[in-house]
Amino acid sequence: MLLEQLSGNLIQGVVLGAVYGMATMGLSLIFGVLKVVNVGHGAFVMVGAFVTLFFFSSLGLNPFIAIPAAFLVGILLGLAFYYAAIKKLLNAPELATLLATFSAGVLLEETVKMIFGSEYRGFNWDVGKVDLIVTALPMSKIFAALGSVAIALLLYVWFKRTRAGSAMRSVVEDSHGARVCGVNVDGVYAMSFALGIGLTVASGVLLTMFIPVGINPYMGGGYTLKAFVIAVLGGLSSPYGAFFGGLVFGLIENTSYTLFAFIPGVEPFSLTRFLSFLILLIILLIRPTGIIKAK
Amino acid sequence: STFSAFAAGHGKIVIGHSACLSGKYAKAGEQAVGGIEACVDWVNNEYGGITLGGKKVPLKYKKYDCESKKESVTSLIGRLITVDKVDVVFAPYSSGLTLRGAPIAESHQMLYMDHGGANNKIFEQGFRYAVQTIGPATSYHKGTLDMVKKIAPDAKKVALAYEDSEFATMVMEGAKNHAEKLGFEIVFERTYPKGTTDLTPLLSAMKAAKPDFVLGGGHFEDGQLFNRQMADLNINVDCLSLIAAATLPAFSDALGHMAEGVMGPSHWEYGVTYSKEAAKEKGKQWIGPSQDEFVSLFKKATGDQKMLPDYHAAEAGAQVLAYVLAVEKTGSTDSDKVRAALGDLEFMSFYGSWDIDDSGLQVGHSMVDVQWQDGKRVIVWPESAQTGKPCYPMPTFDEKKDGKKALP
Amino acid sequence: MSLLRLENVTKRFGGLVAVDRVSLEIKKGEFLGIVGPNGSGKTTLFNVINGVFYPDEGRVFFEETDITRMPPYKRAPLGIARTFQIPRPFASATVRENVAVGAMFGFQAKTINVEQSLEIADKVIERIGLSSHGNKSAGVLTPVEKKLMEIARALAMKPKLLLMDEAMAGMHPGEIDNMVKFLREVAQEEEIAIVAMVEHIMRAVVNMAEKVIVLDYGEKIVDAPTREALSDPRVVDVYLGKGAKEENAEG
Amino acid sequence: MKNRLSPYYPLLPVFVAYFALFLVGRNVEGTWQLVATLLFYCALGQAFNIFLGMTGYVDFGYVAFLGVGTYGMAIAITGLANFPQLGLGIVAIGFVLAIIMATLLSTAVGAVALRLRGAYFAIATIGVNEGFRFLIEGANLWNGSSGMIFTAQLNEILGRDLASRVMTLWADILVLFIGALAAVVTLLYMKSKIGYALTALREDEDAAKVMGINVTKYKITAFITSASFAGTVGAAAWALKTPYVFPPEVFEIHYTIEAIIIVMLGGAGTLLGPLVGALIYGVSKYYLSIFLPGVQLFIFALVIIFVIVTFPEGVVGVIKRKTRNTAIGQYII
Amino acid sequence: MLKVENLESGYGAMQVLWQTELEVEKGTITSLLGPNGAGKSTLLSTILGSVRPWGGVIYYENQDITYMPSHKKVGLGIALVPEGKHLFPNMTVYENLMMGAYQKDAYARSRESLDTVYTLFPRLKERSWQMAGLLSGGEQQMVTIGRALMTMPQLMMLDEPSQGLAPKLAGEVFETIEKLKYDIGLTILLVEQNADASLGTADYAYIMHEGKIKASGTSEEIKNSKDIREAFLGI
Ligand SMILES: Nc1ncnc2c1ncn2[C@@H]1O[C@H](COP(=O)(O)OP(=O)(O)OP(=O)(O)O)[C@@H](O)[C@H]1O
Ligand SMILES: Nc1ncnc2c1ncn2[C@@H]1O[C@H](COP(=O)(O)OP(=O)(O)OP(=O)(O)O)[C@@H](O)[C@H]1O
Ligand SMILES: [Mg+2]
Ligand SMILES: [Mg+2]
Repeated sequence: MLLEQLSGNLIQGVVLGAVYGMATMGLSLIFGVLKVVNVGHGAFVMVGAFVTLFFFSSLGLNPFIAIPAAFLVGILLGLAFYYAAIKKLLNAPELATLLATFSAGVLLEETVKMIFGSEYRGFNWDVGKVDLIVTALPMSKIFAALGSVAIALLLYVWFKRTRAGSAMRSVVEDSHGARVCGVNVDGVYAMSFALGIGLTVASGVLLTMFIPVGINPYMGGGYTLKAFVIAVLGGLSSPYGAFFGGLVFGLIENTSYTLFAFIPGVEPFSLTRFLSFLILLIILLIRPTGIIKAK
Repeated sequence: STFSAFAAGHGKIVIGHSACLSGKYAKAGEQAVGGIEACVDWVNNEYGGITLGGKKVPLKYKKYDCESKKESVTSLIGRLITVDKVDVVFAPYSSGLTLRGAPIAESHQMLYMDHGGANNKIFEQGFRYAVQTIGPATSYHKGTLDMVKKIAPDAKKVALAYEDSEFATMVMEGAKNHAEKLGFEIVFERTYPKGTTDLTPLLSAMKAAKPDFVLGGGHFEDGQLFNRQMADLNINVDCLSLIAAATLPAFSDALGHMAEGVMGPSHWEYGVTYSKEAAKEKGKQWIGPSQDEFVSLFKKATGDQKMLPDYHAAEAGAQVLAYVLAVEKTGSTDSDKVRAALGDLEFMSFYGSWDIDDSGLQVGHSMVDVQWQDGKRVIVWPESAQTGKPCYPMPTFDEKKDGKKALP
Repeated sequence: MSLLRLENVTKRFGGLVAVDRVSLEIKKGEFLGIVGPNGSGKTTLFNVINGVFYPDEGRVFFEETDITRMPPYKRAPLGIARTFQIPRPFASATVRENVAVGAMFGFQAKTINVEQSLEIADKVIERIGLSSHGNKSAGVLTPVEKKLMEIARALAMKPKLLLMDEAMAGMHPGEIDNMVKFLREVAQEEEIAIVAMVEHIMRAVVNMAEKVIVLDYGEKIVDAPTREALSDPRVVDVYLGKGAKEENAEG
Repeated sequence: MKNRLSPYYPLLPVFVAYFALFLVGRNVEGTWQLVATLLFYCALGQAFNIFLGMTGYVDFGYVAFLGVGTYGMAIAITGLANFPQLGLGIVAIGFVLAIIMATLLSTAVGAVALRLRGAYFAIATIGVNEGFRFLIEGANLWNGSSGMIFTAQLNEILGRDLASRVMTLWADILVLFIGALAAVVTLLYMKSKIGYALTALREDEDAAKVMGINVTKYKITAFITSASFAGTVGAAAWALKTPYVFPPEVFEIHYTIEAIIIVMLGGAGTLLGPLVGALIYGVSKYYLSIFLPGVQLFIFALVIIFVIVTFPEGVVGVIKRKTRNTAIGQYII
Repeated sequence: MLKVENLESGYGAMQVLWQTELEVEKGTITSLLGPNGAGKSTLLSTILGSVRPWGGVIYYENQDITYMPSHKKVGLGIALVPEGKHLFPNMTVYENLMMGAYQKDAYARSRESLDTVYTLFPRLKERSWQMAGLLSGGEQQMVTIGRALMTMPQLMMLDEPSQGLAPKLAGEVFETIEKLKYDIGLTILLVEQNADASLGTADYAYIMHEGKIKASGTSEEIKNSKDIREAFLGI
């Protein structure tokens, strides 16, 4: 009985973790290249959710088609925000960028509220489900997880194989060195920020495939906090680290519940959240570069 | 109260409201404002104003946006009372914000009417000017339990799974007491934190407890998630009742066939059969627009033809009517007098009956339970308010997917 | 009694041995020069002496107390002060405040108050010739002024041992001569031992140091009176280079 | 010869501002609750500035200290409600408890998190705030998520009239005193070794160590001082002004952000800055919610981005730079 | 080939360069000398554009390039071997070198460039799959120079290329610089602390102090002027 639950939760955790991982890559990418913590992360995820909703409910299109669209929306938002604020704040104390990204998040929330209202929406993309004996998984979740893995792989290949990817890597390694190689470092900053936001907004599509309900302008806050924990698990500045961090986080969230449920007089689910923040602190202290050794 | 627009000779009676138009309660706040505006409109244009000292006095509504933040609540209520000199203050949405404003209203001896704070404890604090329109949290799930008891005497095992928040745990407490009183066995009782995006572990554990029916929920987003993930995990029960979320139109929009047969307690629903005639039958005073009038006034007020009022709108609107009646009854806008009149007041409106106890707690209003049947909300409980029979047990998720509707 | 004594100090970074079994001794009021090619471990040695790094092996004694693993902030009140190779002013504070910080947390940390520190700062600033800049933010000083301010800040600490990491780099020969004279005076008055690490400026080494230690690949290869050390063939080989030999040795 | 009092001149504008606020609030009809809100922002800013402004460390979980302070007062009132004869003594005990709890939490957090720098510190402190809240809810500490509502107990302890005046007047005046005291402490710190040490470590922590500064000690000192002020602000402005506590409300991350905005608008590390920031923020927010209900957050977000990009030093930061070495300059630090 | 007139620049509020004037003739080695902090590195960075000029003009082959972004300047054939290496430590030697050929034109001819670099530094060919961060100091310096060569420069600016190297290695670096001039035909602007070695290889020399050019002339003139040596070089 217990084993069945545990293994069921484990499987769910992996699937969830893949999506969480993908949803954090943008945050890590931006921190890695620009050393900016995007406190408005969740709001960008929310934008992705609305893009999906719009595609599915208003246009009747498959959520997968929303991925490139959301990505594009993210790129545009990212570029606009980069040139309007971030570019001027790169050398300012981190306080300034923290506040600026937070405000950008609020701006998005309020804008979306004005356009779409504050209703809690959702949609139902029914593509069947698989029964795994210990648990059941809807195909939409599996697609979301596979989509996340695919995007993570794509990003990996892009980083390793393309010219722009190598330029970005070189800026992360040593921005001055990159400059003397003829890399347009300022351009790379803008591109990384835009790409990071693009990934984040696109991850909103995958998260919405995973959880197609509860879509509203203020849904992002929880994702921001989760993304911080995941990013730290993965080393904060490494997008692939973040991906694996997501997997680990999904597992922690879904398995510790089964164990906490044995303690009488407590709320086990809330304790799993406590645990994840405790782990965050411990990792920051013993190994701020993340538990997954980024290559 | 020393502050009174009417007493000050403005020739108007003013309702002051610190509304949650932005921030986390924006959704409920928007509804409440629409409901109030609809009823103010009715009072002024249909009812002809408030009869006071033989004259018809118009009603005015003055609102500020408190951003769902408590600091703003106090400063705005302070302003409403002392600068705008309103005659009554309507509290903001949520128990916390309602509590925040109460001491200010008390200190100015200003009538303080609560349309969005359901926590019973608000009325255990000894506030003299606080009066509740929304029903107390502990009564949310009474109806569902009564219904199951009545129509399915064999059902024994109930699972309770709520959001870990002040409001939902209070609902759970009420449900638990009532369930025990009715002799149900509670086989599962758990909470999940606010903002959860995956309920799988909790639902898996709940599934293992094999309940006959499930009561739960908390807010809008988690209710949708709850239902959705029960479907994903193929957890079939005879009855599922979720607070807050299940009664909203968005619920079925978001979930489609998965919402079939799901129930939810509501303070008010479109379709309730509260009418002038029913009031007469019960010997109760009636005031206000009919249900359909209310809906159209609401649409006019919000300027949105697609948006329907939900219970947040209805209870805020009913609160306007209660105030109007009480003022007319005492012939004064003095807070002490109106408060006393409200204590004696019993009436019926499109929202149902209204009656408070000495502490100000709403005891007269009973909730209704709605069920999604063939994509529509049907009021299935209490029997006196029914617009249709309940479907029990509801179809399994697989059956629903194949198009089976939750019809009785 | 020695003021500072290092016994077989080794410091590694990963596989790199930055300082390799170095022993040395400094007496009260003595002037010691440490020279060596880039990367030979001079700065690392300084960092070991004032506690930025703890050595992997060996011991450090100050006034015969073992301070090998004492945190840096406890060493300053014992009377150890330093300047940085790349100046590190507290940029937003004024020059006066920067120097006062030295006085406040240096050798007299226990007894001194803020006002007295500021008075000391004013004196030191005046003596070193920065009076006119006292109320400027340290961040806007020129490089040479920053170096002077660093020396002032270190002197305000009333140290017994002053570690100077290329403090005179970037100064004119004339300025260097003045600085050397100044340091000699102050050191004599206050009995400060100075370990000056001067790389390119032979002039200062020759005029100031009584003794020179030469490092190469972290190892001490020569430890001798200045003139003798600078004409040592090994030093010429690893450090001075052939062309420079004659002139440098003459000073 | 300089006046012995001249180092304290900068307090003058601070006190004048507080006094003016008080006068306006008591004399202009309908402004007291607004003033109360402004006082809350002032006190919050002054308290936060002691840490954020003086050390440059961004504590994103700062609201946790207001939260535990609120709990401190709540525990005192609910726990001692059976001894109403203690009267105001219970409120005093509440403050002591608030300070103790904030101090304990800040010591624990400081000991671990202050080893981190920059973004890592910011994220760690967010984690502390959220984690602590989930611990309260998950382990059902102090009633868990149901929180506590204790207006009735306060009424019982103080009597209805006094309790009502505490909730609507005295709590606000206490907040005023806390804010003013935080300003005094800020100035005392600035003028003492602590201030010099903090400036040094803010600019260059490693160099500061070598200068003999025990950076950990000074960081922790500033952190605990700032946290215990936050604790008292929570106790007065939240627990006494509105006697209830629900965990999600008192650990709401928005308050940290508001505190950061206030400090930053005014000028981090300046004495007058938090006050000026609080007034600008509070007043503009108030009028926006009156004249443009529903869009103020939108407008605010735009304004804040604009301000950060154009005046990163804050209002008082700019004034300070402009008036340095002038007669007014000695009042503004 | 390169001409700098009245150049001013700095960091934040701090001005470092004051009315700097400098000229580099095609096919020569020009040496820039001066004490630490004189502003030599700042001058090179300003020429490349990673530090923004505050005023003055920079001409490259008679074209005004003062405010051109640095990646375009690299495209024109200006290369910088920066002070402190600035390698990409977690990339292989090969990847580091290929980053030099980042720009399209250079990429198109990267094979040839790579051959040139490997002939010049056979050691790098042996180590091409090693992470650059794990190389010895001397090898790292070779990578930096090699990477600059991969950009296919006309003008190569080297900032203290012998820094951190043992004298023997430093000697090799100077030999390499001469090879670059004679074998490949590059024009070189060389910043060095090591005045003797630098003057030994250079055709012309400039002396910089506190952000200003204080003296200039052929290497011989500078070498033989005792005043200059005393006043600025401390040797
Ligand atoms: N923190 C560190 N981590 C790793 N390696 C280091 C560190 N600090 C110094 N090193 C290495 O230790 C060696 C000695 O460095 P050190 O700074 O002591 O040299 P130095 O003699 O002061 O040189 P310079 O004359 O250039 O200042 C160098 O190879 C350097 O790269
Ligand atoms: N990135 C920077 N930010 C601020 N100031 C800088 C920066 N780089 C250099 N400086 C300052 O500019 C001045 C000139 O430095 P620069 O590096 O150009 O000198 P240099 O002649 O190359 O010296 P060195 O021989 O030490 O390399 C110095 O005072 C230095 O402190
Ligand atoms: Mg060194
Ligand atoms: Mg340089």
